[in-house]
Amino acid sequence: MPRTEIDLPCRVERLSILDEHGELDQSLEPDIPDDFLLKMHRAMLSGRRFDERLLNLQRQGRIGTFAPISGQEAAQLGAAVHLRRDDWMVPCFRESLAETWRGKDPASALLYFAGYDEGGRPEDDRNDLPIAVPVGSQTLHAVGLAWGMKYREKDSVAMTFFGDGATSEGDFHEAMNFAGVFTLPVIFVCQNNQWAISVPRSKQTRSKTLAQKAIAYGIPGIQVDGNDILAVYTAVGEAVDRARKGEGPTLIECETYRIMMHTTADDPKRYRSEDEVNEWKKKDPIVRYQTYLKNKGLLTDKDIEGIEEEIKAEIQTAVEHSEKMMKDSGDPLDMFLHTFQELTPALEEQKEELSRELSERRQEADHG
Amino acid sequence: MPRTEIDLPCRVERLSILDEHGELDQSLEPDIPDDFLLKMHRAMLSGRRFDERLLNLQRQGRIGTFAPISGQEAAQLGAAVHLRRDDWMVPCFRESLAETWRGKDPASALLYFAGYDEGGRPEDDRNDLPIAVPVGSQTLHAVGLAWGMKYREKDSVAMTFFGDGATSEGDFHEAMNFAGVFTLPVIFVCQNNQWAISVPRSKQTRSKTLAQKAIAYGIPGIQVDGNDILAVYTAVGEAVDRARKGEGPTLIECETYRIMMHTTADDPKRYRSEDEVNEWKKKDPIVRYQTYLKNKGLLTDKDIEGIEEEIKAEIQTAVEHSEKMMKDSGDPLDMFLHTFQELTPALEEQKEELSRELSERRQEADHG
Amino acid sequence: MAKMNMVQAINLALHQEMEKDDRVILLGEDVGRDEGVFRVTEGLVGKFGENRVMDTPLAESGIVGMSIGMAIYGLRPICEIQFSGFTYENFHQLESHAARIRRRSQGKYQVPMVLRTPYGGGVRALEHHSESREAYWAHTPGLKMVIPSGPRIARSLLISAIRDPDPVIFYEPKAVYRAFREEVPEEEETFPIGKPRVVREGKDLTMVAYGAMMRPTLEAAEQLKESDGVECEVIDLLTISPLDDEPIAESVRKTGRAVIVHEAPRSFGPGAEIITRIMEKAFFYLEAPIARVTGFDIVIPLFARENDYLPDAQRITKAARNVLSVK
Amino acid sequence: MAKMNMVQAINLALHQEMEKDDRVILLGEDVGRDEGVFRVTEGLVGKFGENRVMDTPLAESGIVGMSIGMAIYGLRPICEIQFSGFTYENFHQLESHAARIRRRSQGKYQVPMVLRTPYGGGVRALEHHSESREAYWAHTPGLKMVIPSGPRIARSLLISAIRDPDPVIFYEPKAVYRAFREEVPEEEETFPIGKPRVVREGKDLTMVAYGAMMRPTLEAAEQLKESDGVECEVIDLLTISPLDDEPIAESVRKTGRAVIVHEAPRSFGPGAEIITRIMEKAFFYLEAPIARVTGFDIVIPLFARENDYLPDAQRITKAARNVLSVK
Ligand SMILES: Cc1ncc(C[n+]2csc(CCOP(=O)(O)OP(=O)(O)O)c2C)c(N)n1
Ligand SMILES: Cc1ncc(C[n+]2csc(CCOP(=O)(O)OP(=O)(O)O)c2C)c(N)n1
Ligand SMILES: [Mg+2]
Ligand SMILES: [Mg+2]
Repeated sequence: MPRTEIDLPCRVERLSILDEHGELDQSLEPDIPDDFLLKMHRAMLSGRRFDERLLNLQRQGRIGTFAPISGQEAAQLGAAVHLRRDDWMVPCFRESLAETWRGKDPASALLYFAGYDEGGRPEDDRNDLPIAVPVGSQTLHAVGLAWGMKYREKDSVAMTFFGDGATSEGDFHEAMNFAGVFTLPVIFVCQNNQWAISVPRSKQTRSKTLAQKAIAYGIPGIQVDGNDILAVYTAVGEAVDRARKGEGPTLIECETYRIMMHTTADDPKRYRSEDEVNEWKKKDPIVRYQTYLKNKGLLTDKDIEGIEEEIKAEIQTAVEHSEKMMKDSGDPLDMFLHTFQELTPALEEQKEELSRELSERRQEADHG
Repeated sequence: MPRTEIDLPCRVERLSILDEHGELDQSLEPDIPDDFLLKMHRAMLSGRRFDERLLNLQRQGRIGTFAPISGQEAAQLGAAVHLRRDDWMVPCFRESLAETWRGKDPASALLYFAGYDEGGRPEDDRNDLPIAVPVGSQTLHAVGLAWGMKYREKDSVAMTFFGDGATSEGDFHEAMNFAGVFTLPVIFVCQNNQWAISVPRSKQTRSKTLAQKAIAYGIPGIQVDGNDILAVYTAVGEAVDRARKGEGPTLIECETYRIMMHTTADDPKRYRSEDEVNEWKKKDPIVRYQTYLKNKGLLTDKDIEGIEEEIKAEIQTAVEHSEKMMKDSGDPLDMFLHTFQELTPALEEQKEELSRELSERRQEADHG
Repeated sequence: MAKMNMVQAINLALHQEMEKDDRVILLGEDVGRDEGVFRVTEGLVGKFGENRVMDTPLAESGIVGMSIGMAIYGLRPICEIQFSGFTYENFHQLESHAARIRRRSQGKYQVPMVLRTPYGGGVRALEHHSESREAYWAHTPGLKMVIPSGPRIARSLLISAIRDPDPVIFYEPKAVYRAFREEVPEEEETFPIGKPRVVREGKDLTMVAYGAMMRPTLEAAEQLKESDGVECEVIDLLTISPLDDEPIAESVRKTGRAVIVHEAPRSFGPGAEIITRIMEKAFFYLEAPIARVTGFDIVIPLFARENDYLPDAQRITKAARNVLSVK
Repeated sequence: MAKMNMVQAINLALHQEMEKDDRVILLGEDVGRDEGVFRVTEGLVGKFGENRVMDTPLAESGIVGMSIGMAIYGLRPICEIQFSGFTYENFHQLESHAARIRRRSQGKYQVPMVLRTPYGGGVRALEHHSESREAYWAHTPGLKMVIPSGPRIARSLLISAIRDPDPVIFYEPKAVYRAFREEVPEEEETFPIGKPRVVREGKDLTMVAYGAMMRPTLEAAEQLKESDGVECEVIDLLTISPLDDEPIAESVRKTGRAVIVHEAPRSFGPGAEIITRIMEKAFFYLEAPIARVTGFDIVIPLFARENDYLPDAQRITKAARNVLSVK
């Protein structure tokens, strides 16, 4: 058979259950308890509002820059909800909603955005890794964690989040390949929000989808409507089940959209049109989910108002709490903590040096 | 269409024209002039013999370590023969045959293996890059060269060689992706010789083929019988034609086998069976090609004897020439050449320092 | 002459070199349509098109490895790595290839590329956006490491870097980007790679600094003059490597005392080499140990604390007084 | 006690720690079936299985990034990078993560991993197989940089490195691997990370070296004793970073003179930091400038010339005589 097609498992599907008009494909509707459906709704809404509040705190100069998640609520929450306590979440830097869902204290997140290293500490009762800024690099840590789970014969999983741009980094390639070779329980959740700062998805790679990159590693890949939380929930759920059963990693491409700026330092008007943004706003993940919940008779506009009020109050409390935390933390000398488990001789000297200087400055301040 | 298969161009073919018994698929036989067929035969044979001579020079301690190509003659020659003078070849470290074909002086290659930097200089009338040792890293240089060709509106191509192991490196991923995104004339020739030192292809990646990795980048990929020079010639020829027409890159996986050790520092018996090696020896690329040429009435055993004699003499001349070159080169102070175009003040001082020391040593040697 | 900040001055150099020489190509993340996250490449894609100002996929090794190939082909690529904290993704391409191709090819090929990247603290940024690790490149044979301190010299040095036949790592002090303006002449100016310059003359103490540390250093010099009547000689290193130690040694032979300032971590940092060179070339003139005013041997903290980490005029002044107090 | 070369001694440490602690996992290229290209992992996959001795795909960033995840999970990964010349592929994983996870997580997580890799010249190898760039890691806050000089200390230091709660870069001098044998006791020995040791006492001159440079340095010390009656104090650094300068300063306070030896390139190399620390802590005891005997500021040449590049006893002796000649 001299010139023959090699038969490859290269079927890549796209999954969509709840379309942008809130139309449901009943045959595919996942079986989720009502209270959990509502819990997810509340979380999505709260993620959106937290973004809005962060933005105005930043504009007031009360915090530094941050990466908004608005528009990506379904794509990250629909994945994160599958994680158990013994699972590990390995985020990049645009998962504040998923992190809060996992138990991250919003006040602590605010502390971090305000420039306090203390805010970077993951909560004690969760396994999650802190924010990873170098794009793509964290995916390999998920692989190492997953290797540990397999070695210890646990049925837990490592779920890592990354963007469309991250798929261009060598580390993403090495992580996918290692996860495949060692058949590890890693869930690769790609938040394809169409943009890597100013670089559109089409310029990031020539491939039609990001999901098909799974074929290069001989592992399953699927594309889902990332603004459809039911689709994300279903696809990630299947991947997590396979992983727990020892069947290895999956790549899930969630097609979604970053509604706001990349970070507060960015001005999206420079590179994308209002029309494009408006087209995507019509596909808003929260609106369509609310329609779904209303159609199911689980939610009314009145309920929503109530929830909005509660969320507002919660955020206000978090902001106030974070400001208290800022007062209590921030001792400059604490910068010497945590470089190594113990201070080295040189660090002892340097800490002493800074402490002397600070007290001198304090004295000068007093006597001047 | 809620759960639908995405239609992807993911057809990956395998091409084989001249099988291991020398059986030809006439329908696919490439149209190659007789004298060129013979020229290729001579080159393959000469590559094999050069390896054997290098090995015994190394065993005698007359040169250092090197990476044998035996078994991969068809896989690298069938690709390299498509290159024009204005094209660029970007090798890794196992392309001595392709390099010689491109005009590299075997004596200069010997000089390099003997530890003289002078031997690393590519011939003046060829564009090829020197050997690149860091696995996979050179593929990106081919991308940059190809970008230059496109920018200068040339119809030349950059052909880069790498192994099966190299496909695991992040740089390979980034090179394939860049070549795809910018539609560059890069020919990615993978010498899948089944082993990365002691790591078998099966442990390198979970994917069934290496060719299918092209799908991740939306570019064509094909697998060929790498011990069948007619198949390699045909597949690479098609890729080169597409590249010259501005249709972008191609990945060609040549399935071949490293018959000898990884380098002379390696002992393959530690990790692979004699049986496996013998199975592959039956698929020898030279033997089957000789059968083909004999069947075409282009070659007789007598011719082969003659060619073997000539090659022997040529190699002998190269060895002798290289020994002369070693005498003429190797001035220690030349180590300071070529770090920068000009010597820096510090390097001036250091060169002076070494030169003083060397002359002192010479004097001591004389007076002692 | 127009008054420009460093962003504008670098931008001017890019415009002028690209007009002069069609071998000059820009590439990097967000350098085109977005005109760079700091707007350093403003107006360039509009003027020269996507073929000369290239938005690349998100992959630093790819950007640098591709630039190496372009440079070998005969072009003059200028790649931007968005922050110096992400140049480690392409470390191997610089160390194993950019720095070695000339030597490996025995002079047949060269890699005349420039890697531009913002470095240093002081802009309230996220983790990995405030590093100062120039010593990595300075210790790498085959690379040149350049750091300008102000708009005008940035423009001249960048032009020289673009025309340099060897790879140049060009660290841009992001804290200086918009900090102040200088007269920058329209007509071309260059400044030789590999030469420091004396920016203030004095007989009592030698201060060596570069990049964003020049301003606090000059402030300290001024303060010492005013309050202590001490005359500091201040040297702006400009090229970290190859290091030209002669002007430094010459100054110390005169002053007998020195303070070295950098925001990079102290241990195994640039200051150690400068001090060692002084010791090698002016040992017998030294009247006191040379002081280092530097970042600490820790990762620079997030911005709530970064000002306690970064050297400032007060810290430099104190160090200078200590050095001067040695009798 | 058995006489062992460094390969055997390191192998012994690996066997013993893996037996003691099932958190210890080996991974890297060719460390399993092939038992390492230098046979350092001999017998391990046979004894502990592929689950604890892992042949990985060919990807250094993958190996290190995965090790980081394993370490965070609570394991004690020991990854091998086949040659230190290929650790630049994983530079970002070390700088941006291994060195920072403890700090980023504010002490919640730690990265107790060891990166083993052969470094240095002298074995007639190919390009990229003879580098000595320990300064890169020494300048990186959050990493520990260790280099043993002989079989017995290699074994003790490796055990300490494996048990260290922080990431340790463990450079193995490949020129020493099979160069000589020492008595290595079967029963466990450790040696504290962060402590140099005085291997020869003397009052006239302090010599500081480490790794493969210890033998020529000791040779030189011996020669200086025999031919010049000079008594050199020789310090084996062992841990490059965090650098404990006290024993060095103490020695120089006694001798007033010092020579630093390393095969790494000179400029911005480890010697500069050592010299600077001496200047900071023993300036007033110095009777002569401190000398550096080092590799040159170029890529180490291929093996026909490498012996002219690498410091040897003769070069060290000459430098010492120069330092001693200063009256
Ligand atoms: C290695 C690295 N290179 C560059 C950057 C600067 N940077 C931060 S986010 C970003 C774009 C990321 O795009 P994507 O992966 O799609 O994630 P998104 O921001 O869209 O969520 C870039 C270039 C970085 N943080 N890390
Ligand atoms: C970045 C890097 N890592 C490790 C090595 C050591 N090394 C040299 S060749 C090789 C195996 C290469 O395998 P493959 O890519 O299949 O090429 P082959 O040797 O089989 O031709 C390894 C691990 C290297 N040269 N570069
Ligand atoms: Mg994105
Ligand atoms: Mg191979």
